[in-house]
Amino acid sequence: MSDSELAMLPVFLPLAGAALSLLAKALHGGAKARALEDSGAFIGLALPWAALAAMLPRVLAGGVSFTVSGWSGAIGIAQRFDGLTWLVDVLGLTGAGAAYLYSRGNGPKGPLFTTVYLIQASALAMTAATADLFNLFVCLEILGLASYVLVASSEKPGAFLAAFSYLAVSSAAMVFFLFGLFGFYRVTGTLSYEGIQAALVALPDGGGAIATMSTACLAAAIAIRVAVMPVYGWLPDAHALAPHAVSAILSGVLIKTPLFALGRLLGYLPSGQEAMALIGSAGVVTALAAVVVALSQKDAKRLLAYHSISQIGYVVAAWGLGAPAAMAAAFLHAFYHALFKGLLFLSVGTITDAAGTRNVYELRGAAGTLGKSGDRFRLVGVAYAVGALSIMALPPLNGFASKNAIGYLFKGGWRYWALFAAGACTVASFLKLSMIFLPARRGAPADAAGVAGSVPGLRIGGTMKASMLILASLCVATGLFADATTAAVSRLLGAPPPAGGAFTAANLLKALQTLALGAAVFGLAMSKPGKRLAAAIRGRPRSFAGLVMAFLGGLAVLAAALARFG
Amino acid sequence: MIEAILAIVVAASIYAILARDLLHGVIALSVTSVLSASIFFLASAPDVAITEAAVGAGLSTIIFVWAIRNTERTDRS
Amino acid sequence: MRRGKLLSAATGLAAASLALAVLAPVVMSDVDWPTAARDTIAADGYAATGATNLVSAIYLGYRAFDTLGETIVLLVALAGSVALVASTPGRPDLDRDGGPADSRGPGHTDIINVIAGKLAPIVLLFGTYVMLYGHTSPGGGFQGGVVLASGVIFIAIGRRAGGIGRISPSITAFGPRTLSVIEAIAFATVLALSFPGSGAALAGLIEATGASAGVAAKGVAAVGPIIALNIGIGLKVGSGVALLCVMMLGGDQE
Amino acid sequence: MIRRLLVLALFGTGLAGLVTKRNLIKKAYALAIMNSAIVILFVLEGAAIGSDAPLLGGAGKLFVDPIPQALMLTAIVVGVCVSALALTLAYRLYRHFGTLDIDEIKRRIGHE
Repeated sequence: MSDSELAMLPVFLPLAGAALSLLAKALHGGAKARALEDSGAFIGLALPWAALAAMLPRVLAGGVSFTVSGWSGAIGIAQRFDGLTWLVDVLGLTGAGAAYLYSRGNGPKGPLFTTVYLIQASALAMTAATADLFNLFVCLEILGLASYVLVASSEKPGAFLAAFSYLAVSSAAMVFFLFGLFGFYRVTGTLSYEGIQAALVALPDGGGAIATMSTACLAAAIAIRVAVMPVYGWLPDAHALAPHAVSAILSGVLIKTPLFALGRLLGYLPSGQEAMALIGSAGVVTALAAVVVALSQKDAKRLLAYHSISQIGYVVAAWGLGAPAAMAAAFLHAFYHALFKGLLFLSVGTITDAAGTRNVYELRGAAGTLGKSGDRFRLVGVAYAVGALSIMALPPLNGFASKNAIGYLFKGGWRYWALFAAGACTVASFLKLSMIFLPARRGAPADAAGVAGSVPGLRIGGTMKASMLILASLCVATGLFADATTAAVSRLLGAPPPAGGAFTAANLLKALQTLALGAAVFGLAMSKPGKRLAAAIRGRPRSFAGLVMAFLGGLAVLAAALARFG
Repeated sequence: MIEAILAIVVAASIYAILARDLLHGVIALSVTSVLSASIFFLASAPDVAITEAAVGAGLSTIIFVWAIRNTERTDRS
Repeated sequence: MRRGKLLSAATGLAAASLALAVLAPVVMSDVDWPTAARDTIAADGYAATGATNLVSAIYLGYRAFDTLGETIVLLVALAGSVALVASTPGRPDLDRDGGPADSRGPGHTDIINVIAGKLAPIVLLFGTYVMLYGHTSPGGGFQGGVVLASGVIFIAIGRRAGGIGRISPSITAFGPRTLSVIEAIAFATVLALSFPGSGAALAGLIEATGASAGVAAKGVAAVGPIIALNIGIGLKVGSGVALLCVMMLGGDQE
Repeated sequence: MIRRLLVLALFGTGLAGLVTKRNLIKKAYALAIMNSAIVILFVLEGAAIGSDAPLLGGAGKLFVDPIPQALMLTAIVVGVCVSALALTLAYRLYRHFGTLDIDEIKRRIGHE
């Protein structure tokens, strides 16, 4: 098998799995259908690992560039399989595999879900490798449509609206994407990143206003998928109301792959650096603003969803610097976030299902609830603890390493302090969420909500525990061996090996400071005025028109800023 | 010629957005699809024309009509 | 009320002007449209793909990977829509009070249904033609598939008029179940044909069998993958769209 | 020139409709209109460099650019997929809430 065929396997294997699963759907049940669906899932989610392993030596040797099926480069679809592609594929497969395992226990089930899920896994690999503008459009549309269907599969009315809003705003954005594509095609006559770059360099004005505005259109349209401020508004509902396994993959993987695809694209465009820097600054603001909103939430999963926005803000902030070392830090945090946020969504989702309520202020005695639902060793509770400690960036877990690596990039600037404050608020927010493990209040109405006796029939099965166990051990392992992981990622991205280790005295001291400040913020948030403020933040008006206007405003600001630079 | 058809397309689209009766809106939309198809034909794009006719005027009209039949016909907002 | 209207109009105007401010430089510029890609395809497209329809040469040759993606988008959207509608709690039996054919009262219905039933084979034949000849004339798998789907719908409508007896039984076998099996197999075919190298392998195969049969199959061999893709896409799209429409007409209970 | 302005007007109509109309089906109309604007733009601009449809056969033909046409085939299909999914979602929302008004639905979800 040639390099280019091997490089396409992470895309085609999940599709082959999806085809099997589709056949299983056509058979309408039965043992044969079940076997087909299972083998489809195995082919789609397990076999790509073998392809990635086989690609590793080629990636380390500098990666491969090719056009699909070897068509001429001018018109064919260019692909690039390098260290970044490889890493993003690893991120996608880890998140997708673990979440799928969980779905076998706690839904959604059925061959249609498996089909769409595998298609999404395939589209993630496509997005990671593409180096062609129109192909990127197709990838994003597949990712989008699969997400709308998966979000809606929870059958909650709110999820339908969330899926509709997400669909409408991102489809509108994709039309802008096509306008951007139109701009580049008309100036350069090609769609491959390299071709566009070469043609723009040859032009006297580097493409002029068309290139600038087109860059803005492309970047803004992809930024919606990443949910960076100000275009984050669709995310909380979609991620909070989706089935837990889908929330895990949406938050863990789906908001990151487009970001790295955007990074690859902007690397080829004349005003790409400026666009990345601007989006990176927006990321810092996102990290801080979203965590404040998260702190005010009462719905456990919505709280986690806002944390996803906040954490992607960290990733975007580092990504915006553009240098390989910054990209390595961004990827590390993206990867670790996929692990611990996946873990959090799955564990908190399990607990809220078992308890029958999602209200953080009411749910108490979570450990007892877990015991009643068949989790004798409170594995789900342990999993939650690992996830929460990771996102709070406490040693020796992985979040500690990646947040410090990002903080190191911004040493001394306003961004450093903004991210530090965001870290403290994260601690506060998870202290608040952890209150669900407090013993049940005596005689409180929470008892009636199911904590004491009437547990709705959720059985915590083996696959659910296994998926959480995998994610939790990965969190611990990547945390303990943080320096080795960082070195490996840096090597794959062509970054110089980082100077110091993760576990320095300064970093440990910083973690203590964050913890202390976070506890103080937690105290404030749980006070009477704090709760009133939280209710005010929760109840702020949000409308669909606002969503679109935020996108247009962001687009206009980006365009204006780029025009000033250019 | 193309300009004139395009102008009708724009007018029909505005009507589709503004019409209180959603069914009238769908009819206006399928008119825009047929007219777009003729624009594509005039612009030497027969493939796009056929697709637009089959998909825009055919398939999507069916789906829109189905949706309106199963919800409500008037835009009350 | 009035103020709400005014506010809404202002929002719409603001949205449109923000967008147009960004898009105007892109759309209104007078840069000449590039010709290099067109010239390349006009010169090499036929030799490389065997298709005289250059749009097909791109759509199913040079950029067939995009077309695979498009097929997937369609698969997800249609399957997702069908699942969403089918899982509606307390859905009324649309077979009785829905469906376009029943809306004009009993008298008309019968005639329209019968005509639809009789037309079905012709529509299916036309769809097949559009599907098969995409490499030389406008059209192709996708457009043919949509026409095929309407043929299947005509059958469904015709069947309503009086059951299986009125059209050939072999065609009326297109129930939702058969359609899903066709859809799955066609999708697998499109997938297999899209994998890098499989097109060349197929062309080689056609050439080899042609040579062993003593026929010079050079032209057929080159265009073979495109025709095969057109058939696969046509069946995939046709069955997928037909499934959605059959379901919308309320025929998913069988 | 006039064509381009008309395309922009078409796009603006769709976008304004998407923002201002609260009816879910109207929003689907708006998305369809926006999509058709970009399709028309690509095809018309790509036709500027030739006069013949990109079908080989016969000599001395000056073809239009076939690439935008191939791309737009995909864009049209994606557009109808988006419409289909949007409408089924609207249908499910209507079945549950009895209205197609997005603000009203949002308000009711907030109360649940």
